Formats: sequence, structure tokens, C-alpha cells
Amino acid sequence: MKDIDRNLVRMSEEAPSSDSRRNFLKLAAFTGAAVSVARRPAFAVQKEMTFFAKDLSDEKLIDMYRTILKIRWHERTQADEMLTNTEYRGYNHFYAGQEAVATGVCAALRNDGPFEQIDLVYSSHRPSGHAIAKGVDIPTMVAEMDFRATGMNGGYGAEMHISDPSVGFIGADGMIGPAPVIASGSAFAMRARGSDQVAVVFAGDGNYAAPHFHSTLNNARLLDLPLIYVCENNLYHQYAHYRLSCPHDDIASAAAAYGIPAVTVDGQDVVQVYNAAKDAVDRARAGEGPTFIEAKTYRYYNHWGAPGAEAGKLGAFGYDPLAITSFRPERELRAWMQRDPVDISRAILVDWGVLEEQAALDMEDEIKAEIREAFDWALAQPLCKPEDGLKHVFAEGAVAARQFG
Amino acid sequence: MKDIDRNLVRMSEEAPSSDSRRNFLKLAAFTGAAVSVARRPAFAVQKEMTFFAKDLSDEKLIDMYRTILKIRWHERTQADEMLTNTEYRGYNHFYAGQEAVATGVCAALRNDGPFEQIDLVYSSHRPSGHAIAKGVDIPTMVAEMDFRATGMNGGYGAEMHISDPSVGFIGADGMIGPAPVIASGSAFAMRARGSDQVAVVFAGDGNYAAPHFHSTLNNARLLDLPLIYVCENNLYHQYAHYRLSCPHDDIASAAAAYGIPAVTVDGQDVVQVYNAAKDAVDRARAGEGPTFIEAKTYRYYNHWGAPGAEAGKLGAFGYDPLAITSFRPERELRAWMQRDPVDISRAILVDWGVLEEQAALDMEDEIKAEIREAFDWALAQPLCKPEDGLKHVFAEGAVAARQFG
Amino acid sequence: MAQKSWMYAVLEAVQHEMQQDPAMTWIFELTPPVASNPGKPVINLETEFGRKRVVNTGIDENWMASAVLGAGLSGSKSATYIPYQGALIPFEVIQNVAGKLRLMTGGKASMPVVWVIEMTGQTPGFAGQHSCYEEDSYYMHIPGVRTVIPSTPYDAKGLMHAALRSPDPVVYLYPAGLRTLTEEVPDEPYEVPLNKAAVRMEGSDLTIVSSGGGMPGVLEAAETLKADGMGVEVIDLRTLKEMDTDTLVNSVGKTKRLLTVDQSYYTLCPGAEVIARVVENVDGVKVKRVAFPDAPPPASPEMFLWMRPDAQNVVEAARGLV
Amino acid sequence: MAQKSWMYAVLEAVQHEMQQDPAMTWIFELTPPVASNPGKPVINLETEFGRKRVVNTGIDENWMASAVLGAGLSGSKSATYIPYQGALIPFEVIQNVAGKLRLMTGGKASMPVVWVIEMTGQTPGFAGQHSCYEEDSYYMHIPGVRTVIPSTPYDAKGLMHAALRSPDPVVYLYPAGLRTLTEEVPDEPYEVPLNKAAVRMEGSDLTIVSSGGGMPGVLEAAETLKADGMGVEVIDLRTLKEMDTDTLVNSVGKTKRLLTVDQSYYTLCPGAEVIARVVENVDGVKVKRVAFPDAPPPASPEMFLWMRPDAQNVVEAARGLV
Ligand SMILES: Cc1ncc(C[n+]2csc(CCOP(=O)(O)OP(=O)(O)O)c2C)c(N)n1
Ligand SMILES: Cc1ncc(C[n+]2csc(CCOP(=O)(O)OP(=O)(O)O)c2C)c(N)n1
Ligand SMILES: [Mg+2]
Ligand SMILES: [Mg+2]
Repeated sequence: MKDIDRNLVRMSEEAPSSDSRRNFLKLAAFTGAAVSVARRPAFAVQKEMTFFAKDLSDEKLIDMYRTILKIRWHERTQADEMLTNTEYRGYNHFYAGQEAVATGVCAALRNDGPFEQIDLVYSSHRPSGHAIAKGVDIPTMVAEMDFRATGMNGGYGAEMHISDPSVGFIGADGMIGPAPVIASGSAFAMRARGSDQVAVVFAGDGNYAAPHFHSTLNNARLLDLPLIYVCENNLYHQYAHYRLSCPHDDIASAAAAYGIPAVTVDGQDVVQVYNAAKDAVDRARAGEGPTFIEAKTYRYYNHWGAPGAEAGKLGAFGYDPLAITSFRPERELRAWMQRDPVDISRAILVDWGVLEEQAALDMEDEIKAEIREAFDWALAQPLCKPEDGLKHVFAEGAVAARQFG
Repeated sequence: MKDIDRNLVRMSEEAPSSDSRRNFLKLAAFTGAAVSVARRPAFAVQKEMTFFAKDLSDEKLIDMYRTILKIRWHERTQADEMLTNTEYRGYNHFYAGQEAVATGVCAALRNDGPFEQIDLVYSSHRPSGHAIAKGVDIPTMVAEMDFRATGMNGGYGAEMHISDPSVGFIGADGMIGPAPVIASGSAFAMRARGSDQVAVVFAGDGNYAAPHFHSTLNNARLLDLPLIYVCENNLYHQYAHYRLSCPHDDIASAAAAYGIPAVTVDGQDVVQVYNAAKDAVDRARAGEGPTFIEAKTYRYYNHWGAPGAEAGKLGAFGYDPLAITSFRPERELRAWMQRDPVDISRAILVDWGVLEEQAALDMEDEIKAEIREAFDWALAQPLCKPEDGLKHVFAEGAVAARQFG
Repeated sequence: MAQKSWMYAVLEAVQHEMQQDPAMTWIFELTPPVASNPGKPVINLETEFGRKRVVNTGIDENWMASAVLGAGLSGSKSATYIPYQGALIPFEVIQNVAGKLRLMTGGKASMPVVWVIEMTGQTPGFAGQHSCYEEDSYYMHIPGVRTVIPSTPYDAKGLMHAALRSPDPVVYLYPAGLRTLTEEVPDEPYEVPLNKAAVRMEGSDLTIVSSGGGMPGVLEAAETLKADGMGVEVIDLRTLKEMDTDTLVNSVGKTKRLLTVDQSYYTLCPGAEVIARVVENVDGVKVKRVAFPDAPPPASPEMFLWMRPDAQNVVEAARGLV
Repeated sequence: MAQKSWMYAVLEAVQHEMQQDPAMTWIFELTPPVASNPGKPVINLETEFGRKRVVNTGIDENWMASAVLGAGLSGSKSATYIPYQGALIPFEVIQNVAGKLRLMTGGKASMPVVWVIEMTGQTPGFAGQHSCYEEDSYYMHIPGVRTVIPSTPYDAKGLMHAALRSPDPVVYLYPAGLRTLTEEVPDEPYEVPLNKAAVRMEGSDLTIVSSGGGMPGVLEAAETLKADGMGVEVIDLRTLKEMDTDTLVNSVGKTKRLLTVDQSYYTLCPGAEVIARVVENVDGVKVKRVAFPDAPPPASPEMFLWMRPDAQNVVEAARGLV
């Protein structure tokens, strides 16, 4: 308790700023040395599959790195808006820490072309990372998250319902349970019409306990559906560790029991994630059915963030002391922060000779500016017209107002 | 096709009668020799656990045999009513062929005493066997199934909703899905109040596909609930083989994946079933959590039988040609009929020196007469009063009539 | 044109749409999509379109309902047939996802989806879960989903065509008690609109409004009342969402007397909405509501048949109003 | 007696009943049963009664709802707190099993069960699934289950005692938008009856009927109208099933004018039932209905706040009626 309080004070002394992608990471530097190896997350051994990623073009690899940066900086910029801009109204379920999962998976998918040919992604209540990785237009997404009339969904949906079918991002779903089953329905239709498309669903560890988990996997297996179930196991669902509602260490074991190829990967390493996804996509396109990918990962921030947050208060948005004191041990968080997906992906590019260290850092500045521009554009967009709320109930027309009696 | 037609004709030539418990078994005699050993159902090897049953008193063993006979003769007598008595209105989901499952399980339970101490049974849409095995009063059950005011449930529920909490028979449930989850809630409460009771649910193979299957097993495992899940795998759900909706040969494997002790037994052999149940009950009472028992079994009759049936038409009630032609191979049915639970249980009693062959056969006559008496009593009971339909909506009072405007 | 049974008429529509659209799928559980009719070829969707497009599933109505939604979102027109025992298992995903998705995505979600949901027809003898008729009210409150309830084979076919061609998700309630009805039904495809009530009889003394399984009793009662000299106007709602308020208001504006008849439970039965809409728009109306009491249906036929509104109940209620 | 928040008042009732009955259980998912209030001891059911009786589960609202039903059937009083996101996941088991079981067993099933189901309070910004207020209608149509919807901390506590002591299963809707209300609430246990509406203001010109999250706006409007000289009678339904028809009919018998206000969707909102019951019993009533349009709530606060009925809407509708 004491330690946390001290940290909080320290955090609130730092003015929030977007100077550094990692200003919330600074704490980790203080205590990092204390994290013993034994406390670091252990992963199931994975077959050497790096050949997939190693075969990729430089351009594609750089693209993955850029995507990770976009997700991170979208979030960092948005968090700053929440902390400093009193006009800003958007909220978010933060994805920072998990970027490599969405990025690695979507890099293995077909993201442009006619709607009947692209792969479809179903997302969760934590959608912005998936959306960016799938290729949605960031400025209009930012506008949507601030309820603007010109937002991606006209201001009707906001964060938990962002959707852009034109890039195959079927969309977010704020509910725990239904998305995987619905995604399996898309996979069913793809198979029925003889398409080689793939349906992907991103779902948290919390989804394991939902009864829909069984329906999804059972039917995917029975009908050999081209479904890829990406379980982002960030160890917690809102306030509880996943082991409190799941008897398996690896949720992938639950999927394997259905006879579905299931793999557990290090979700912080974009190459591992990409390789698993590529393998799954190849199998699905070949008519060989579903794959379950469990990516062990971690979210750095609170479960969600809302406008009007005060820096340091309830950990906005460094740690969530409420969550930490009751559930997430502080050192666990710090240990994970040392395996940051941005750092790991950059190190790989440098190591593979794809990019010089300095070029990689310059790229980050570029992305940062691009995101800032997106926010500037988005937050200058018009607000919605009240009467438009009666539209889009059905494909045509508008329903009647009833609030006037 | 031809064969079946011929059999049908043969069946319709025989006047239905209750002379023989096995008049619907006669067909098996004709073709029995043709059934190869390889076609006989194979069961997972079971550990030798017969010591449980071998330790039982003669009285208890005889009781099990009598229970099996009661279930069989209740059904045989009811089928005859349907075929011959134009006044009779009851219907049933037949249990013939599966008697050893209900009998073996319930023999391991606490069936009398105060409600807070007896074990509770949740049944399915195929409840009469479970009900008799749990010890409900047969005459009032028969009356209930014919909608009589003095029936077990006042004529409100009929077959798919028979219930008698006084013997721990919580009752039938016509829906596929909810009963196992609800039963796990009873087990949860038992554990919470420190009781050593056990909750048992009987569910068909069809229940595997329902999403509730996951919820039931997951929570039973996580909370170590005193729940015994008895999966009566009679290979079909209504019109489809279970393997069309289940990727496992043994449904028990699905349960084992949750870390639940799971066993597959020969459901035709009451001793095997009893032993598995006894083991499960001991474990549950000791606070060691749930058990899954898969009993491989078979139903002889149609999915259900209704009054006004005509002998031989739609197989009433020997075979169901609709079901057989599309789904159930005739020889499969015949093969199963040769492993009749009545014969097996009698053979065991005779073999163990508990009963002489002749005494066992006399006992059957006795039971047959007892059941006939139950029907005679039940069918002379008064019908319901229309206005009583407005009662029992809430614990007190009656709701208003609304059909008159 | 031929005398056709309900199911034959409906499957004719489905068959036609599946022939037109090679991506369209059909998911079922117990009831194979097979129908025959005297003088007509047997329709069997499973053999005609193959087991990739026409799928028989396990007992998991939530999967069925969600799967067709996912199929629709991926661009394939899709329908499923939910047996009455599972009639409300799809409720949550329809209410909370399908109904809201178009609006929540600012119009981007496409859902050419039809859920055919059986209603029991209130068969006596089965009690509660197997005899109830309550789905109409639950589905009808959901915005963003069109809910229809045909009462004749002709409408059943025309509404099926319209539902399958609609870009909106449609809950298509099938009152299974009407399965024995037959009537002249054209062989060609045609649409019955998804937002129009039908005036089944005209008159100026009293408006009787019902739908689905309630219609045969209402029509029988109306004949009796007409023979007595009463001018009865009978309206078959046919589409519960959106409800055709104009037809109701026009009729009661004339008759000033309104009798609603539902086999659904009294509290919040469709008739409650009919009454509320009418009295918001027409002054001085006398109303009565005939409905199933607020009690689950008991098994005993004596109790059940007394509780379920029938022609005699309608006749008496009508006489009390006029 | 002290100023108490909604949740503190409710947990006081739960704590008392759990102390009285050592078998009683509580199942939750996200919201730990913890509440504090100035000058009062913290209530924490989990630490007080232990983790065998008070259980935190995975995200499986159907299990939660079914488990308390099973607990009740085994003889243990039991309650669960379902967060608004899962508000209709328990619907099917409540509608198809719990509501029907007592009747189907001829009165043998015992179900001392309470489902506390959160309603969102129609928060702007979240859209559809996280802003809707439709549960009242769905649960209210179910027979065999009592559905209540308190609108004040005092009623919240009294209805919780009554619900937990009732042998009938109770759906206890909690309009979470009211969580910030505080008022004087006795420390001792007391019951608010499960079948009585409350007259919040008396008057003879107009009856306004609402419930739950609609009440604050209605009371605000009523003050405005009263200041204008209008005699407004305000009725808080409080129990949706069974609805207190007498109180409604007596009031409108006097005022002859009825305005219903709901945050639920227009079609089959609770107000539709109120109107139907009243006009079946009182002649010559003028009615109006204020409700959320038949549209899922959009996220944009501009759209949403315009659509959600507020005090101003009520004032104007009332003026139009009188
Ligand atoms: C049916 C349902 N119940 C409860 C919630 C509330 N809720 C939102 S997110 C969440 C936790 C999800 O955890 P997880 O799946 O692990 O995803 P994460 O938040 O860790 O990304 C919960 C319980 C919900 N959205 N839907
Ligand atoms: C939710 C639901 N869907 C469909 C049905 C219709 N139905 C009744 S029994 C049955 C088959 C059940 O099969 P199984 O569980 O194997 O039991 P069995 O009949 O073989 O004893 C079905 C599908 C139902 N009762 N409930
Ligand atoms: Mg998680
Ligand atoms: Mg079976």
C-alpha cells in the first residue's frame, strides 16, 4: 500500500504530456531490477516458426512496426486529451501493452479488396488496437470516439461499437459472449459460399467463462469453419484473475479439447503472433478448419479510461491502484512493462537489418505527428444533429419521435 | 426398407398386449443371430469397482431389480393404454432400454428423510424412469401423466414437468440446456450451507451441444460442487446421431478436459452404473467435487409416444420407422435389445445367489400387477377444474381470468 | 396456383430465394426443410442445396441465431428455423446485438437475416414451456428488428419473400397451430409488405384486432356476430413491428369500439399496444381486451382450454361492448 | 435512521437477511457487495459471510441466474446481482423456467430467489447495449415472477426485504442512474409491499404515471406544473408485476387525464399497459404517452439526450393534455 501511494504521488508530480511514448513506463525503470526471473511470465514452448516472418518483405515488416506505433500513440494521445482537454468527451478501453497481438494477427490477413474477398475481424470492448491493425481510417475513428457527426459511424456508436466493413473490420462489441459465436457464423457463410476468406475474432480471457465459448468452438470444429479465435489472455478480466474462472493454465488447452489446433504464443512478440496467425490463415484458406491462438499479454493501463480523469488519481492512466491493490500486483505490471511490444518489435527490425535504430526512432516521431493531426482534425469535426438519432433503425427512413408525447 | 416394412406388418399383426414385458423384443429373436460381435457397442474399459455393489445387502440388490421392472412395466402398461384405450390422454418420452441408468444412480443416493438432507435429482424431458428410481409414488405419477386433479402435480405439469421434492425429485424439464446449470446451483447451495447432500442431473447426449454444458462443468469444477452429471448417451437426440453435434466419441472426454473425474460405463448394467455413482457420491459428500458419468445406453421406442397411436403405424411402439430409416439402423436397435437391462440385472442376482430364477420371474408378475393397479386407480381419478388454472402462479392466491375481456 | 399447406407455401419462397442467391444459407435443428403437397414436387432444401448451405445443427439455438447473424454480416443472406422449445433462446442476441447493430454502426452493419421462430400454437396438454404463446410481446418491443406473424399460408409465403429480401433483420413468428391450414397460394414469388395490417372483414360497429394463432377464433366469432347483424371489422395485425397504426386508427375512428384478442399473456400483450395507440389518437373509444391470463399454461386440457381465448370468448366480449 | 445512499440501503437489507438465514447465498460478478456510508460501518458481504456463501464468478450471467434458481429449489434463499451489460442474458431461464415452474409443478417448486438486475440509467455516450432501458417491458410480461423497480433508496431497501422474504421469485430492477440518490432510510428492516404503487403527489387535473429512472424527471416536471397551478397526481408504479391497477384506476377516475412517462422504447413500454388497463376501466379518458422512441440509443450525447424523455418533455406533454 505505502509503495503504491508513493508512486501515485510521484506520478501526479509529473505533468502528463505526450513527450514520451513511455512516460508511464518510467516507474518500471525504478524497480525493474527487483523483478526476479521467476516472476516473469512463462510461455508454453512454441515450435520454431519464424520462417514465415523471416520471409516477409522489409516493407511489410516495417508496416507492422508502424502499426504498433500507431496503436500506442493513438492511445497515448487520447489519454493526454482525457487528462488535459476539458472539452474532450471520448473514452477508451486501453490496449497499450497488447499492440503486438492485433498487429501480428492482422498482418496475416487480407485487408483490402472487395468486401466478398477480404478477411473479417470481430473485435471486443477493447477495439481500437484491432481497428487500427485492420486498417481503419484513424482520423474518422478518432472523430467517432468523440461523437462527431463525421466520425466513422456518424457518432452513433463511439468506442465500443466502431465498425468499418470496408476494411473487413466488422466491429467492436461491448458484450462479453456473443462476438465469437457471431464470428463463427461469418465463417460458416464463407465456407457455404466457397470463399477462401477467414473470420477472426479477438476475445479476452474473460470470454472463456461465457457459455458462448463452447458453442463457438464446438461448431467451428464440427463444421470445419475458417475461424481463427484469438484469445488475448491479459490475465485479468476487469477485476479478477482469469484463473478464478478458468481451470486451465493455458486457455488454449480448453480449445484443444475440441480437437482444434491450439497454440499459446508470447503476445508481446509480434513475430511469434504473426507466425501463429499465418499458419492458422493458411490452414483456414485450405479448408482445414479453425485455429485457436492464445496470446499471453498484458494491459498497462486501467480497464478503461474516461474523460475528466485527473492525473495520478485512480492511477489515471499509469497504474490503476484500485485494480492493483485488489488484484494486479504492482510488480507483475512492472515486469510486463519490460517486455514492451514496441521495444521488442523495434529490436527485431534492427536485429534483422531491416531498419537502423535511428530511422526507427524517426519513424516514431512521424507517427506521433500523424496521430496528433488526426486528433486535431477529428476534434474540429461537427457534432451530431439530435434528430438524426431517429435514423438507421432500419435500412430506410427514420422512426417517429416519442419523447414529446 | 423392405425388411422394415415386413417387420411392421408383422408387428401390426400382433395385437398389442401387456402379456409380455418383451413383446416388442420378439423381433430381436428373429434377427439376433445375425448381429455380429463387432457391431455390438464397445465401452471404454472400466476399472473393476464391483466391490461396491457386491457389498450391498440382498434386499438392496433386489430393490434395484424391482425398480428396473417398475420402470419397464410402467412404460409397457402405458404404451398399451395409448394403443388400446381411446380415453387415455397421457404421453411419454419412453425410457425402455435405459432403466439401469436411473436405477443404478438413484440406488446410490439418499432418497428419504427431511428435505434438507436428501439428495436431489434433476431430470430431463424423459423423466418417468428417473422419477420411479428416485422413489416417487407411482399411482399419483400415473395420474399426473393423465392430467388428473389428484395427480402428483395436480394435473398442471404432466409428463415433462413431474416433480416431487418430498423424495428429492426436483423434477423433469422439457428444455434441453437449463437443467444441468440449475442443478449446479443446488450443488452450490449445498456446499454453501455445509450440507453433505449431492445434486444429480440426468441429461441426454443432446445436452452436450447446448452452451449450458460449458457453464455447468466449468463452475462445478471451479467451485468443487457436489454435482453428479449423468450423461445418458443413447446415441441419438430425437433425429440425429450424437456424433453429428459432438466431436468426441466419449462425451466424458469433454468433461475430463475441465479436470472433472469422468467415467464411461455400460448403461445396460445396473451394477456398473451403481458403482460409478457410489464412487461419485462418496467423492461429492467428502467435499471433493463433481463427477461426470457417461452411461452408454439405448432407447428401444420412438422418441416419444402419444395417445391414439395405432399399433404398427409409425412403429407404435416397437420401432420408429421414421427414425430408423433416416437415422437409427435397425440392426443397431436389435443388437442393443440383446443386452436388455432387465435380463442383465436378473442374471446378476441369480448369478450372485441373491434370488432364484423363479422368484425373480414371480417378482415380475407382482410388479406388473402393482403397476396395473396404479393405472386403474389413476385413470379413475377426477379431472381438473378449469378455474384452478389460475392458481399456483404465485405462492398465494390466484390471478385474474382475462379470456373473457 | 394450387391449394397449399402452410409449410409448403413457406418453403416455396425459401427455395426460390436460395435458387436466386447461391450464397444464401439455411440452418435448422429438428425440422428438416422438407415439404410435400399434392400435385407438387417435394421440396427438400438439404438435398437441393447441399449440406454446406443447409446445415443441421446440435441443440444450440443461440448458435443458430447468432450464426445467421454472422452470415448476414459477412454478406450472405441467411435464415434459420428455431423450434418452439428454443423460441426465446435467441432472444438476447436479437435484442442486444442484431436490433442495435445497424444504428450503433451508423448504418454500416448489413443484416439480411431471418429468424423463423415457431410458436407452439398453444397446444393443450404440454404445459408452460411447450404451450406458451408469449414470444410476440417480447420480440415486438425490440427496435431495429422487424417482427411479423402471418396467419394464412398466402401471407406466410408473401411475408417470407419480403423478409428474405429485406435488408433488415426479421423475426418471422410461425404460429405452429396453423400448420394445418391450406389455401390457394400462387406458385410465383410475391411479397406481402412488412408493415401493413390486413382488414379481414369490414364493418362499422366494432373493430376486433388480433394476429397469428388468434385469427381463426376471431374469424369464427366474427361470422357469428355478423350473422347476428353486428358490423364487425376484423384486423389481422400481421406485422407487429412496425405496427400499422393508420389502419387501426382509421378503423376505430369509424367504429369507436375496440376489442383486442391475444393468445399472449394479458400484461403487455400486443393488444395493450393496440389499445394505447388507438386511444392516443381517437377520443371516446370503448375498449376490451381478451387475452390469456397472466399465468403459465397448465397441462390439463380442462384448465388450459378454459383459459385460452376462443371464438366463444370473443363473441361474448364483443356483445358486451356493442 | 440516517441519510443513506441507494446501495448502502439495499445492502443493509441483504446483510440483515443473510444474518437471519445462514443458508442464504449471494452471487456476483463485477460489483463486489460492498458499500460504505458516512457514519455507518462498511458493509462487505464477502468478508462477513465468507466465500462459500458469497461468490464472485466468471462472466456468465446465465450461470448466475440459473444457479440462484437451483439454490432456491434446494431450499436456500439466494440472490444474485447481474450487471447491466448482462441484463437480458438471464431472461430465458427466468421466463421459461423460473416463471413457469411453480405452476407446472402444481405449486411444489419453491423459489425464494431474487435477481437484482441493473439497468443502465440511460447514460449518454455509450450507445445501444450500454444505454438501453428496455428490461422493464421484457420482464414485466413474464407470469409467475414478481418484477419490481424502486425509484428511491427507501423503497429500494424495503422492496429488497420484501423480495428476499417472498416465496416467489423476484426480478428486482435497479435503475443504476439513481445510484447517486440519498435519503433518510431507517436502520431497521422494513418491507415495502410487492404489489403497491406509490402516489408521490396528489392532484385532480392530471395523472402522471412513471417508474424507476423516469421518476426524477417526472417529479421535477410535476413541481413545475404545480407551480403553474396544475393539480398533478404522480404515481410511481414501483411494482410492474403485479401492477397495482386499483391505484391507477382510482386516480384517473378522478383526473380523466393520463400521461405515462417511460424511458423504455415506445412500443409496449410499461405505459402501454397502464393506458390499456385504465381505459378498460374508465371511460372518456384523454391519454398521452411519453417514451423513448423505437430506436436503440445512439452514443452521441446530442442525439441521445434529445431522445430520452426529460422533465421538459413531461411538462409540455402535460400542458398539451390539460
Ligand atoms: C455479458 C457481459 N457481462 C459483463 C460485461 C462487463 N465487462 C466488460 S469488459 C469485462 C471484462 C472482460 O475481460 P476480458 O475478456 O479478459 O477482456 P479484457 O478487458 O481483459 O481485455 C466485463 C466483465 C460485459 N461487457 N458483458
Ligand atoms: C432448447 C430446446 N431445443 C429443442 C428441444 C426439442 N427436443 C426435445 S428432446 C430433444 C432431443 C434430446 O436429445 P437427448 O438430449 O440426447 O435426449 P434423448 O431424447 O435422447 O433422451 C430435442 C431436440 C428442446 N426440448 N429444448
Ligand atoms: Mg482479460
Ligand atoms: Mg439421446
